[in-house]
Amino acid sequence: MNTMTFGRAINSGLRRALEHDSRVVLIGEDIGTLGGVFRITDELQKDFGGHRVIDAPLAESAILGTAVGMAYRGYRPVCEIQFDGFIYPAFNQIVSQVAKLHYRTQGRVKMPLTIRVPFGGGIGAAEHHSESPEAYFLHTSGLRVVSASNPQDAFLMIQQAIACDDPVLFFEPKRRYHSKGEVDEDAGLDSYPMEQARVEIAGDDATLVTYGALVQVAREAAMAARDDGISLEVIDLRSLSPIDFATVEASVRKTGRLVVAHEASRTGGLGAELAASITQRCFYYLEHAPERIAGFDIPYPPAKMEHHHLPDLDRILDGVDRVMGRPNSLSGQEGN
Amino acid sequence: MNTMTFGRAINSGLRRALEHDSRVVLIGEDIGTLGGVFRITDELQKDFGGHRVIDAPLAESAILGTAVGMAYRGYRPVCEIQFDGFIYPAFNQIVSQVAKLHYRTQGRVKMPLTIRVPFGGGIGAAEHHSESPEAYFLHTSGLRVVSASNPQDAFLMIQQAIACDDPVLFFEPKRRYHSKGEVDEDAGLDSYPMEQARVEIAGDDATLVTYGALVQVAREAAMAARDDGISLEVIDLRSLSPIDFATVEASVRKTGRLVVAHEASRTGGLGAELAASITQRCFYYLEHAPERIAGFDIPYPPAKMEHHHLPDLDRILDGVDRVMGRPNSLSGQEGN
Amino acid sequence: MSLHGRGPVPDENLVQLLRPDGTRTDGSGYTEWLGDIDGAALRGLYEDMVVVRRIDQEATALQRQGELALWPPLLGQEAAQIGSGRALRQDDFVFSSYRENGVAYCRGVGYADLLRVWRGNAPSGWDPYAVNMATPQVIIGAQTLHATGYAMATKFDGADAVAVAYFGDGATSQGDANEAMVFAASFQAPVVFFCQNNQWAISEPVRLQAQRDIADRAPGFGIPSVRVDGNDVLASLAVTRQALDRARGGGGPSFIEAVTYRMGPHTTADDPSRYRDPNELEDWKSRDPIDRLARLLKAEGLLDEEFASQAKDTADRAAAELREACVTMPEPGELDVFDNVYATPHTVLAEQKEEYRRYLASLAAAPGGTA
Amino acid sequence: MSLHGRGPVPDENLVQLLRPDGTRTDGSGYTEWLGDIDGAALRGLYEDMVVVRRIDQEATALQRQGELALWPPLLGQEAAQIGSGRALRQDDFVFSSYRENGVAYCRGVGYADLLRVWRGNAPSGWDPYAVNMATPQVIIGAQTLHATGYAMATKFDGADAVAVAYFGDGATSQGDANEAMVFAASFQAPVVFFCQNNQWAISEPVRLQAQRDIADRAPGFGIPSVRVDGNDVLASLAVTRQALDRARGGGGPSFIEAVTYRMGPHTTADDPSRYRDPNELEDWKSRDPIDRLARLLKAEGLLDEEFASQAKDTADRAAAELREACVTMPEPGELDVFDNVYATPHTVLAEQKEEYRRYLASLAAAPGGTA
Ligand SMILES: Cc1ncc(C[n+]2csc(CCOP(=O)(O)OP(=O)(O)O)c2C)c(N)n1
Ligand SMILES: Cc1ncc(C[n+]2csc(CCOP(=O)(O)OP(=O)(O)O)c2C)c(N)n1
Ligand SMILES: [Mg+2]
Ligand SMILES: [Mg+2]
Repeated sequence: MNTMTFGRAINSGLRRALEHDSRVVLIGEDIGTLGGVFRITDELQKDFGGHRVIDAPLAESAILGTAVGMAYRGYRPVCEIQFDGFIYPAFNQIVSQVAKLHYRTQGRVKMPLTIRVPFGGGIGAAEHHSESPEAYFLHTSGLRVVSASNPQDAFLMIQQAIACDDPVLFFEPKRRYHSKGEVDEDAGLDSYPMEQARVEIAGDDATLVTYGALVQVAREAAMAARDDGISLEVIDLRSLSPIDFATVEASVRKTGRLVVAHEASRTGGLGAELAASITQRCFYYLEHAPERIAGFDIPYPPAKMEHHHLPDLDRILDGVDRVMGRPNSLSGQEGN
Repeated sequence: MNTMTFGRAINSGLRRALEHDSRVVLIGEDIGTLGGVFRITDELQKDFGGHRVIDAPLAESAILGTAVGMAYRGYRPVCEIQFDGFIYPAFNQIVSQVAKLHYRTQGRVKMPLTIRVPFGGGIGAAEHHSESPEAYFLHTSGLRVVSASNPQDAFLMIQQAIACDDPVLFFEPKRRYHSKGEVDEDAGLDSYPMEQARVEIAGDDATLVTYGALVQVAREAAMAARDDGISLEVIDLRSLSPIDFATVEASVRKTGRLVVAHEASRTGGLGAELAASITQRCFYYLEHAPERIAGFDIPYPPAKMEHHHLPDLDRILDGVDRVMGRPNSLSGQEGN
Repeated sequence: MSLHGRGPVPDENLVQLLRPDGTRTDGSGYTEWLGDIDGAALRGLYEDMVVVRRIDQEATALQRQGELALWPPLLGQEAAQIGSGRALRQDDFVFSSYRENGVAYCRGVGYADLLRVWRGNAPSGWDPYAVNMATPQVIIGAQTLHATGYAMATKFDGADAVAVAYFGDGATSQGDANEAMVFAASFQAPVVFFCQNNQWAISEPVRLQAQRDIADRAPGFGIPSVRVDGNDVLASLAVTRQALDRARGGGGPSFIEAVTYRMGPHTTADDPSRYRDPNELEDWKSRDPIDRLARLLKAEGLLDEEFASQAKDTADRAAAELREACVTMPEPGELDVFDNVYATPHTVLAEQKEEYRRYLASLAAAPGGTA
Repeated sequence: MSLHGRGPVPDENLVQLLRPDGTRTDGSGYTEWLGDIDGAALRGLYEDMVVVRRIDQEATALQRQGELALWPPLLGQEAAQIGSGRALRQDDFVFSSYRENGVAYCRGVGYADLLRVWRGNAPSGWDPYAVNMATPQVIIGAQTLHATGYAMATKFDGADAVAVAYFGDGATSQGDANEAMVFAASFQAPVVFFCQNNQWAISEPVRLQAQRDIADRAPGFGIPSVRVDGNDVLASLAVTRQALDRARGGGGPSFIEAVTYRMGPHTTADDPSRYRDPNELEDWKSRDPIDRLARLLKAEGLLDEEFASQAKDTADRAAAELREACVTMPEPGELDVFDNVYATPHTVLAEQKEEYRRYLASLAAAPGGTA
């Protein structure tokens, strides 16, 4: 066990993947000499060379498109998108090529690409640097989408994503890059499957599901709720596509109540899918309609306003109050 | 009243818009001399000139990006995307520019763009020619998304979209281009708001919501269900963003049951949003969990297999049986 | 108001080894690439062109008869495709658009495989690794990046194979095609960009996409380019060989503009009479790529009646096989839509498949059920 | 293995009117564009550069002090920005990236407006129509298309205003920047592409993006281009005037590569010592754009102590105003996030706003509530 930051854990996972398989190549903007704007690829070019860790010209469509070509030749490219908001120039290659080539070629051509995307807000950044575009990709058949919430998962899941024969969007909650945690670097890739959700905290009264940066907030919410006499079960979804419904279902059958939280805008976000699916799967167990605590249906706001957009502890607790039928912001009398 | 095809109705609506406002310009691939691959812009270049109806070089990002520039100068561009699957090269301009510019500029720059997208399957087309990408756009704040299902709506809604000061994605169900209907060309733009859903058929037992090409199938389903003793209320959503929840809510409060159908893949589709929102809004009225009848989570399949992907009459009726608690494909004994 | 410039001129600055009248030019340095092209080889090229034209016509007919959903004819582009296609080595890898059925023929793609996707029976036709050619790309320009990435990987491997990207004049307007040149130049990737400028992108003339010769674009990216008479099979062969050789030798990417003409519609769904002056087609008929080589063969005594009828027979046999392969193609199974979406098991999709299986079963069991 | 080529060479083929030592060149035909640039005008350009450098430094300091979230310094690029910015007519319209604060200064953007977005107080700083300049574009390359579309519309209007797109060397790799050239050429749009090649795109040297001079790219699209010494304010002014004049006269688009150097970090969040040889910076210091003009002014007796201290005072005053504007900027309101998402009422968003208002109210009402 080593204590390391989330960012360092990804770095270490990438290093393992580069060591383990000579077909793994990293490609992205500023990932070489600089080691990435977040230093996630720090030292990797120095140690593995410029053709394993490739500084690409400034063009995301080409980063993905050339990665597709490399995959055709048996490589396992790991593309870095510098910030969430810069993935859109590559959308065409991702949706029409990366996601579809295995299907198109009837399984003959594999697309074991990993697309690393630092995502989410809360860091006071400029426009396009705080987005949560995961819903676009979980609606895209042929892709897998995951997000780690802690260093141990980050270390393993990045390796699992790279080892996976399907394309994987790997969403990194950038505001957790500096969070520290214990990492067992000897843990095997099969120690916990990438597609499996994890019950972070067991509880009985309501199920709180989230992923990425909000997992930590959800844990805090569980503590706060406990003080209030509510026993929350917190689930880190980890895999957003496919969603591990079995784990969420089991929880909701027990608690009868679901709150799902994410930073992405509410309409058409992952919360919609989770709420709809769980309602369908557990209708007769539900004591209350699932509640979604999400970013609003607005472009990501400027730094000084982002706390009015991002779900935080209080907003999540308000959602818990709603599903518990306790006084909440929408029930009864207003404050002033 | 004139009888005309769906395609002709859009053509007529575009003509009106071109006549009515000299700032309206059409831009797209093959829309000039050819009149578009579906002839939707037939004769318009001849009648309005090459600078009102512009054949663009083959580059969707540029079509949208130059339209943004034109909007900066006060124009109201109407961009044609030749087929649904070709909108992705323009995704970056749509999501990061078109959708955000009004917000970014604090309302100083308007983006009254209309983006016409022939969408959906059922025409035996090649890859990328049958997609239903609407969910990507309804998750994108700053955009409006609509879809007409009949010639009268097409005629009015295209004009409303062009007249709207917000950017509008206008999804045209391409397999209905040749369907005929009555069109009152004297109807005013305010005769039925673009954002309002329409109860197509009133009913009491279950609410069936859809849009675009499936509205016709939904009407057929209502007939078939009636023969079976089920009274279906059919709602044509028309506006996918914002969704007219008031209309759907009123219906579900009455029927207690919701089926939503669309061609797009199920996971993360509009059905998820509708099911989640209606569950939240009408939980205590619901007799059954909302059911989604949607395309599967697969890339759009080849022509000879598309009928195994597209929701059709029987699949919709099976969904109705499910919410009605009647024997259905998932209940009890299998066929063989 | 005239919106557009004059556009490039088809006839200028062309590498041409064979004139439209079938006489040879001095070759301006390119004949050295054709040292091995003897009479038999010339006949081979002729037969190739005759066969792919015949296949193309048969496929068009199959579409008209309802056996294919769509077909993108290559009529008029035989020389560009056979000339370049025959220049390739087996271990080179082709990334093409939808129109390169002549190239596919050179790669050894079978007839059923050629039609599978256009009949709507499968999402694509063949195993790319069996013939070293990706299946057709419909998204304009996308494959130029795939070829570039493949070439980069080839270079990582230290192999001397070359990736070849085929695309049209219209594709040059797409960001992807330009980014491909940036990456190819930056990484000195062994890739050949082969642009068939057939003068049209559906209804749009090339002057909408380019104000100068398309070949003039590449040098600005640091990529040497050549403009070749794409209706001249010998010139197409020679320039492609030169570009491949440069790439193999570590000389990096090349760009070829093959000036040719789409004599047919864009696809069988298109009606060019709506936008194209019929005289233009007549003009280009005089530059027909097959007639041109036939004239040379005749002049050199290589096109006797025996060979002519042999070529025709081969073509007719190919057409018959193509038709047979088409009409006897097995139909897809009812659960095939779920296959190969993922390479590894996917819980949600597996559930959907199972539900659909049960649904089909319930339909079949229902009174009057048919599934 | 060397992955990349040699890349372009900064010093070659430059239009230069002022040498680094402050002496004038013969101007190779460009001096005709500067007929009106007398002593007062030279002093004006000098003062502009001094002021924008001072503003830039103050903004950097404000960021270091926590008053700004981020700042993208223009240090070293003053001549390119002032030279081109002062060439513009009021009714021309600028579409820039995030680094063109010198151009914004020329357009008359106020200090608070310059900082608003970098302080995180608003999604952008100013009213584009008040100064005929769009607010900064962060998505690399996107604005090149906006400029092109604006120019097309200008042409539809029959106006003789010109759109100018500012972007960096890195941006030339993006599809959008290349598509912009295709469209600009095809529609002969009155747009000037002004590329500041400051040698770096964050940590990536220009040789990763381009194997030849960036200016060499445009002619292949049919767009005339010029490579100018971007640290020479006179040359930058002259070539921009020429390009604007061409566009106004119906001559279509032009491309300018201004060769300059980003002397500071990419942004205040960047640490160039990780990737850049310090000697390179030293080299470029000798080509400093302000020193260069100062030498000319001195030689021509225009930089006496009075004017020097006047320029310094103006700059200091600007810096003080900038700081004042920064620290006194009103904070956004708690429901402002919902404003201007749409131009017309939106039911779902209105509902979310109302819910959030109630939520804030409930927080405030709660024991210990603060909102
Ligand atoms: C991204 C994208 N946009 C639009 C289309 C529709 N489309 C199919 S072929 C074509 C014209 C292509 O012209 P060109 O590149 O010259 O190739 P050609 O068909 O002449 O061989 C167009 C616009 C497409 N397939 N992909
Ligand atoms: C589409 C996109 N990809 C990546 C980025 C991240 N990024 C911001 S600035 C920059 C470098 C830009 O370099 P250049 O165009 O030379 O402009 P400069 O910063 O030197 O002025 C990058 C990669 C971005 N903003 N947008
Ligand atoms: Mg063409
Ligand atoms: Mg730069």
